[in-house]
Amino acid sequence: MTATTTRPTNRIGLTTQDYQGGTSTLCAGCGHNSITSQIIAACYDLSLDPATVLKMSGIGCSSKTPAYFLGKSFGFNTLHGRMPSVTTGAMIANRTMTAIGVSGDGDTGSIGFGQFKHMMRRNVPMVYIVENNGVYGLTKGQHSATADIGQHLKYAGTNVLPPIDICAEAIAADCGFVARSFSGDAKQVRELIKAAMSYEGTAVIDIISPCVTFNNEDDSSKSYAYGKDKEERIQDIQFIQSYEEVVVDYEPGSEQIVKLHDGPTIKLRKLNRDYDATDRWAAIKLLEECRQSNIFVTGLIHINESRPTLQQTMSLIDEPLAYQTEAQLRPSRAAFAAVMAEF
Amino acid sequence: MTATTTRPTNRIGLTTQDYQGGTSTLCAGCGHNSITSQIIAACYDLSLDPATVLKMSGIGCSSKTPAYFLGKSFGFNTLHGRMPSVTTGAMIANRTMTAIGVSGDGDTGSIGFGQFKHMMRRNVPMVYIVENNGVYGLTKGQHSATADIGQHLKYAGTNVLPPIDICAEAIAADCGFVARSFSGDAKQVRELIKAAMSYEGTAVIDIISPCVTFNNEDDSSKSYAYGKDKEERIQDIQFIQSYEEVVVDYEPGSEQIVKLHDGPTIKLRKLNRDYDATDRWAAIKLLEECRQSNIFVTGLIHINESRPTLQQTMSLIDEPLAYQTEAQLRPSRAAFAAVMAEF
Amino acid sequence: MTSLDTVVSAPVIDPNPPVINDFTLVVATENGSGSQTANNTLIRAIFKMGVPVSGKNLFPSNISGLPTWYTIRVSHQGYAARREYSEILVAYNPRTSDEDLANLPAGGVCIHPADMKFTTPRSDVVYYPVPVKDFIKEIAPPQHLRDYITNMSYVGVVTQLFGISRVEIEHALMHHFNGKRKAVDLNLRMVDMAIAHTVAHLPKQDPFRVEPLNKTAGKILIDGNTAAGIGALVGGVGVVAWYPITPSTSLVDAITEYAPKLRPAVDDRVNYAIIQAEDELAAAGIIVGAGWAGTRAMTATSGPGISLMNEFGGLAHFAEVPIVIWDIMRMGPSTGLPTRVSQGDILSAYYLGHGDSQHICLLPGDMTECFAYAGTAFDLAERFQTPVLVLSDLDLGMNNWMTEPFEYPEQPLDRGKVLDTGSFAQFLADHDNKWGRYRDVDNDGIGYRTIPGNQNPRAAWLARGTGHNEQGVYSERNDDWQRNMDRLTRKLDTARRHVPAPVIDARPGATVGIIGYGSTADAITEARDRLRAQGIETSSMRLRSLPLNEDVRTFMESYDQIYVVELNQDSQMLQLLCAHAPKDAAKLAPVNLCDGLPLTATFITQRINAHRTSVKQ
Amino acid sequence: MTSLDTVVSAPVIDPNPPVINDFTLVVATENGSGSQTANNTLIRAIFKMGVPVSGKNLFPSNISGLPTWYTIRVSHQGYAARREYSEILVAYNPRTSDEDLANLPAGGVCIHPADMKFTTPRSDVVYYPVPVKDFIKEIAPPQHLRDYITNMSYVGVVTQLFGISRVEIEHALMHHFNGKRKAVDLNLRMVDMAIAHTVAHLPKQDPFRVEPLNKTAGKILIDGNTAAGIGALVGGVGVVAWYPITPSTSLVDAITEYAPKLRPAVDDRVNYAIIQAEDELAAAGIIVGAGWAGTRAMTATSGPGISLMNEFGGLAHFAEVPIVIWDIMRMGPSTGLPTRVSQGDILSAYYLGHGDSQHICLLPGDMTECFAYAGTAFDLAERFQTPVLVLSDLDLGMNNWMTEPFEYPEQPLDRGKVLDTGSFAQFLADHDNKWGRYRDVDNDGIGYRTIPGNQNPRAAWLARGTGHNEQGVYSERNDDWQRNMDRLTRKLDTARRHVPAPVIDARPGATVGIIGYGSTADAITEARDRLRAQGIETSSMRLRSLPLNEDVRTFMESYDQIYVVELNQDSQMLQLLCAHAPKDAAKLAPVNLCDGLPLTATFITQRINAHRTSVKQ
Ligand SMILES: Cc1ncc(C[n+]2csc(CCOP(=O)(O)OP(=O)(O)O)c2C)c(N)n1
Ligand SMILES: Cc1ncc(C[n+]2csc(CCOP(=O)(O)OP(=O)(O)O)c2C)c(N)n1
Ligand code: SF4
Ligand code: SF4
Ligand SMILES: [Mg+2]
Ligand SMILES: [Mg+2]
Repeated sequence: MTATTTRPTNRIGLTTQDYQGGTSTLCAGCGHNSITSQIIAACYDLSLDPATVLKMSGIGCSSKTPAYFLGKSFGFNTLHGRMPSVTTGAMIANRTMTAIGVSGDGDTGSIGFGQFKHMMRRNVPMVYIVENNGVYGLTKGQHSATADIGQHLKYAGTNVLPPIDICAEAIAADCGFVARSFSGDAKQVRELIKAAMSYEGTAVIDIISPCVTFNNEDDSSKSYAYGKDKEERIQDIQFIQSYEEVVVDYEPGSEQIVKLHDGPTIKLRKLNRDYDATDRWAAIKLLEECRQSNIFVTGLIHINESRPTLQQTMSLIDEPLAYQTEAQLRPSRAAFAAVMAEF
Repeated sequence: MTATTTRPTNRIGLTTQDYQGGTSTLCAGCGHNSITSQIIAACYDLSLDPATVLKMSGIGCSSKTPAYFLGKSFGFNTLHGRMPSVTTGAMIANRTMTAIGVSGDGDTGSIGFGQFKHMMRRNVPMVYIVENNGVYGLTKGQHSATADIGQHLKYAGTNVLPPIDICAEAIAADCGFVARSFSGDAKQVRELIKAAMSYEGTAVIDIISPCVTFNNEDDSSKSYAYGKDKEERIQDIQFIQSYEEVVVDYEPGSEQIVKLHDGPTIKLRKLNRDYDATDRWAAIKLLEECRQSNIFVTGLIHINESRPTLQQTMSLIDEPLAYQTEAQLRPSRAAFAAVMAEF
Repeated sequence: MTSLDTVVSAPVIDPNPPVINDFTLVVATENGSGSQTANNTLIRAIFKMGVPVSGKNLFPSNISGLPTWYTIRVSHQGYAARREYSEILVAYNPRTSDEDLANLPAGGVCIHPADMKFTTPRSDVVYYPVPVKDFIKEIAPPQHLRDYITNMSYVGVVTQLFGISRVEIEHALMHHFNGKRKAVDLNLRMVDMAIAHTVAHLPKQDPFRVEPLNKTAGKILIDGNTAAGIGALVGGVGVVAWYPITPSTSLVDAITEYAPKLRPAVDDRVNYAIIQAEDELAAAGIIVGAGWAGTRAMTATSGPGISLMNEFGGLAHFAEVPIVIWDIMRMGPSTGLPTRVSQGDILSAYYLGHGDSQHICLLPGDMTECFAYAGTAFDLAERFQTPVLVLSDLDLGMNNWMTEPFEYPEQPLDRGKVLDTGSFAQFLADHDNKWGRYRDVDNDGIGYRTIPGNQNPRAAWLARGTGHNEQGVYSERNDDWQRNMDRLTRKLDTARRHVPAPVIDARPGATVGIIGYGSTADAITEARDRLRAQGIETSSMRLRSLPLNEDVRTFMESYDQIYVVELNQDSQMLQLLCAHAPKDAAKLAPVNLCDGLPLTATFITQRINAHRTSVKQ
Repeated sequence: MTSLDTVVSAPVIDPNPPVINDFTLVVATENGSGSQTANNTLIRAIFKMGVPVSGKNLFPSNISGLPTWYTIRVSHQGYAARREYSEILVAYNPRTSDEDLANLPAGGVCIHPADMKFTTPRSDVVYYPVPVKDFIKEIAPPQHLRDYITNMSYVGVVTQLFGISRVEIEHALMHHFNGKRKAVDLNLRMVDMAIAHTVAHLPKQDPFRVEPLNKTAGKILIDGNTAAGIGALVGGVGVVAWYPITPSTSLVDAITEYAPKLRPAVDDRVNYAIIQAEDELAAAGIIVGAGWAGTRAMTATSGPGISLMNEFGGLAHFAEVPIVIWDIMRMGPSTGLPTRVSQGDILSAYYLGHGDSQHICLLPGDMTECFAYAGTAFDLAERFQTPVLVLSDLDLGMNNWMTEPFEYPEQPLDRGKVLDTGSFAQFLADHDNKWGRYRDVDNDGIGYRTIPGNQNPRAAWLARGTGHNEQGVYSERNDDWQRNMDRLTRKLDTARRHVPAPVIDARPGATVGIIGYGSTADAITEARDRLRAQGIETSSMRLRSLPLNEDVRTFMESYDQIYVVELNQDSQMLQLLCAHAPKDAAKLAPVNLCDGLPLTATFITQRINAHRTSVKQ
């Protein structure tokens, strides 16, 4: 009816539309919806082929979101707390895929805590986003393991237990890409996702993502008001793809450049702090400091590219195990006969 | 036949015999057996009434040991990795008991990791001993989550994953009593157990306890040779009971005194390091330093008495819930009628 | 709501004569829009008029914005089961209005916001448009109450159109808002505005009427989870450990809500513990620890949680630790439909754990049983030193049911064979100075139990899931193992005689039997009335527990054809009945549905009639 | 070993005439003392003499120092089942020597270290004392080999006394030590010293003899876990995720051991992954991920692991992901007896998960099936896009069995209905341009599956455990749910016709049927021979899979009385049979044992005879 307007396309000729999923059934205003948008934007920006992406999740409001992005990608909405193991299996079976997973603070910090830690220990290649609202959204407002001490909720009352710090736990587990962000900080979320998707091992992004229905009182550290008022970025982060022919100029001292394995670059412009994200010890200090003083820092907290990924430690072939043919999978008659002769 | 020799007795008139359990079925020379002896010795020294102690465990060679000490105490040899939750329930049901639990590195670091972390988060009052041999003993020699990178085992081959540090994880979880020891260091093990049993919340003791059958090669950080050669005590630790009428004299600067809630005292004589075990940040630093330089420090790594225990946060009555009578448990007719009238 | 339902073709309704106290009204809204207040107000007002009424909420598994249907069945006969169709539609959800309208029977009633558009309007339906927007403009409620107040408009229209008492509406609101007059008045303003509008502009064109009756006097309206929560408190619960999961969450919420009233704190300290665990494994572990240590310990969960509790279920069974697990069944397998009803966990619960284990299961079928079995479960768990599973479901647990008020229990708590320091000494004196945790002294399979804190130095034992002898000492001997297993079998047989017996309604001359359990009871009652009207007399047996007992065999012997009614795909109870009474197994025929909706009488009669026809051919 | 066994009273053995190739020898040692080498040497030597032999290891659940019994049954008839008693005892464990001696039948043989004291020596037994200490002093082996070499002394004595070939002993040692001459020689020195001693000082006083036969030619000795490990590699396994647990560990160990030989690395890279997970939940999750992504993925576990895999079992079932779970059954409930056999997980496995789910289960009964079903399980899992459980047990899995060597499979792998980028386009072309992950195009209940990496933009779908329609899209509609469940039921019915059929041995004139499965096969065969000798002809049906099919019903129709033989307390298979064939359910009688030991023929005949007597009365 109207004149056909040509939507902008990315390097592989896709429009943002090609990265959309189904309509969200989350509450209007839910932080998770913003993150969904940034996942879409990041994949578009990266010109990812949807056929190469796996969308993974556990169970929760947050874990529903893979239905709302990348409708042309395969995905698995698994069990509560079990996204790490399923993703581990999928990424062993087909190491050529890029996995992006969405979890919640309950999904990760409560029922899934063990799997979360062991996934990082194995360095399973995936982007692991925690949409952290300090509450169980889908079961209607219980405290989660990341709830502040003293957090008060309508039905669940006051939380008395200390919060788990997703980033500190990730660093303790030797995770090589640890970031924190705020769903209201669209640009940072997007750049972090792009960097994470270009990183080779497990990349954890803990994103404060307010639950407008159950935990958005101004005094909650997971509320919009808190995030907006209190966010302190460690750096301005910019992700630069390898094909971008820009000369990555930067000011030494005030900027840090991290080169990723296949060529892309993360450019970090330091803000208030003189912070080196490649220094694990600095990360530990920063997190402990912020814990003590209740500071909400965001940015790329730690990056380390030296750990081998799980597929590397397992010496897997480059091709997907899933695509091995019968000829490759079945032993030769000779080898079989040789084994039988052992008995 | 022989003249009756009178065995020495403790303050409540019991002999060490009264703290013994069944005969061990572990391998001769297993580190776990030494720890069993020190648990017996510690309970004897503390003059604990066996009727007030709960012995808890998961599954593994280590977890079998509660059958070998305190034969007059109640105990529960639970499921693999699930000692924390069962103990949580028992200690809620009867807060007057003192719980001592024995776990293995597999039991705690692999299958039980989530429960372990959440128990500490809740500050469930119990002594939680990890008999850490870097290997699955009972299933015959697989790598556990605390195995060194590069650890080589006869059947399981070479471990490629970074080890979990039980103490670092405990500190990350805000545990208020974190210690490390070596089963070959009998005195330290004993004093730490005594201190731990007198502590009000969760007390974690990570004890390197060599598995002579599957992981005692000299180059393993869990071997006797390694422990003997490499152990570096942070402090000399001495536990002093409240009834001991000694004036606890100490040299400030070189000694640190920690007063526990009900009166007993831990006296820590500093050795090479100027170390303050009450400083959480110092503990984090120490562990990270030792991790980086492969130093095997032992001693009381951290103590903090400010966190309320689970029963305190739950506002439980002082008496055991388990001993409430029908009159106390059943609502009054009036209260019941009032509730019914609401409908 | 969906095509399956429409296999029952909707009747054509005559505008005359009046249909009094016998119809169903469905309210279509979005969840999160606060319609619950409106619906509860309506149902309570009708109930207080003395008219039997029941409400069923069909809601989505998300937090807000998706379609929700609340069905109110008014029935002078007291039928509370779901029906396939509703005569009256409150079409307040534009996203489903077309489908909702299509599902109305001819002659049905459609109440809708005046600005709602229907794609294919029907001419055989009565419309009552409501100028909701105008009302809201006039009332101008605070923004955050807007949706709530909006919904009050249909309360007003329905009140006026069908003759619901305005006084009872006010009372219901007073009840709902705990007497907070300001809230009540704001809501009432909308109700009254809608009533006035109806009087002025919506002349009555349909036959449906509510008229005062005397059939609810003394009764209450309650949901099964609340009943169970109160029951647990009355039953002496000590420790509740749980992990949130629909539809069991409201059970624990009820305990949390009523504990301060029923078990008031003394000096701010309480003698119960409610602990949110990190997952269901931990929840199960906590109650195993607490049960072993001597409290009445329970959890509430649903399918996925049951799956995760297998290992602990087996441990509690084998170490003989009393625990109570409420499974508010929802539709599985897997995550399934979290907000839909099912009776699909019968086999999983009965056989919980690997190896050989069969558990005591209670099957509450009404509100009284939801309340009472909370205590019974503890009594049985402690008596038999074993897990007891209470298999309720989403329909019982989360919907409103009419019931006699609950009675204060006259029986003392049955704490089972527990020896404290004193009785332990006495026991030794009476038993040759011998005690062993697992000795079958009374030949009923049940040992004498001691709990931590017992001062007798011989009273202690080490609980374990590994093989053990009568003393509880580790043993790998095959005779110890077999003897222990035989004792556990004996214990189950003892339990068989102690668990709640089936409720049997044996009718003279009946050759057909109907077996059911749980939330299908009302549909079965209604179906039997209809079959009787058809000339088919039936006897019925409502199972109330597992293991099955001799009564069940006798019932099965007594009828030529037996229908087993259940809400699952695999006819799970039928399978258990076959194994229990092989001689009569061939008589059983399934009447089973697995679509997530509460059962209707029509489904039962259709299936039975179809089966009878097919057998005759 | 234990009193239960002694209900079968031991016969009195005559010293004459010779008993040739028909006796059992039990070696009593401590575990961790290296007796396995000695026992394997003996069994292999006998086997290579052409004499059918089988070995069963009864070992404790600890690492060293506890009693262990290894039984070697020599049987010219080829019977491989356990027997209640052994005629020959090698009493090398002082802690059990008294009890071991007491269990010998009169006329039995006791070989023991010369310095061993028996508390109540028996006069009706032949003793052969062995001066073990002297031998050791003379040989002076390195300390860490002391125990091993000590045990070789009984190998020598047994060799000489019963006429085992010294040459075959040497060959067996060569085999064991992979031809390492030094190790072989050290061991042989002890063997020869013991032989020489026997010749000189231990004159033969008993009737037992091994004589060469020709009944093992071409056969091999292997355990079921090794067979399964090799089978999995031959069957194209891609991902193995597991968590250590007895008795399944050796299955994964076998894969690890044989993978480099059967699937050699290329440039140090491999096309399979073996990953030790942090627990069974993770192991299950990993294979669900790997199966979904398109590999043949499996785990091996035992009871406690099965309990922990319930939730993932349900997810895989409902999201329709192919995975294979080996359950090497050990004695439960709970941690139970980790080193004792049972068939106690039939119900847990078949109904794995909450809600309605019934799974394909394979029941290997011999080594060939342990090998072959490893591949069959993958074929079925991929064909039916569902979990397949293989229920082996400790007896099959960890003991040595004689078998025909395995055959290289002639059938190609069945990867099921998988559409890759190319075939997906073709599928669309052939099917009106329509595809839905869960559409039942072929009316067999099985949809067409795509796996990640498929380039067609329409090929992707989101797997989930929640309700979904034919497109795989989330749906809460009751008709979508019921339709999906009906399709899953249809799929199970298709599977029923494809899973391995029961092996039926129908004998003319038989009125008695015997149903069994798994490791009890040998005991059943032997029992049937004995019953036949008694005049009772039986037909037998060995079940090899679930779900049960029409053949089973037919078999049940054909006999008046049917015994169901199984190693569990609750007659689990019998329960399933009742539900499967209600018409004939009443004919079934249990022959079930739950004591942790492999079944004996005597147990079966006694139970059947007792039942027949009781029925007659
Ligand atoms: C095994 C299991 N237990 C419990 C649940 C119920 N459940 C669904 S989502 C959820 C918590 C979700 O919280 P979170 O991960 O923080 O996600 P959010 O909804 O806040 O985004 C729970 C407990 C479940 N689905 N499965
Ligand atoms: C659910 C479950 N999985 C697996 C096992 C088998 N299992 C028994 S002990 C053990 C590991 C023990 O290792 P660790 O905790 O380090 O104790 P150790 O024997 O080394 O003292 C395993 C895997 C089990 N008992 N239960
Ligand atoms: S309940 Fe909270 S987390 Fe869930 S969708 Fe609504 S706002 Fe988001
Ligand atoms: S196997 Fe290792 S851990 Fe187990 S008892 Fe022996 S030495 Fe100890
Ligand atoms: Mg959350
Ligand atoms: Mg260990």
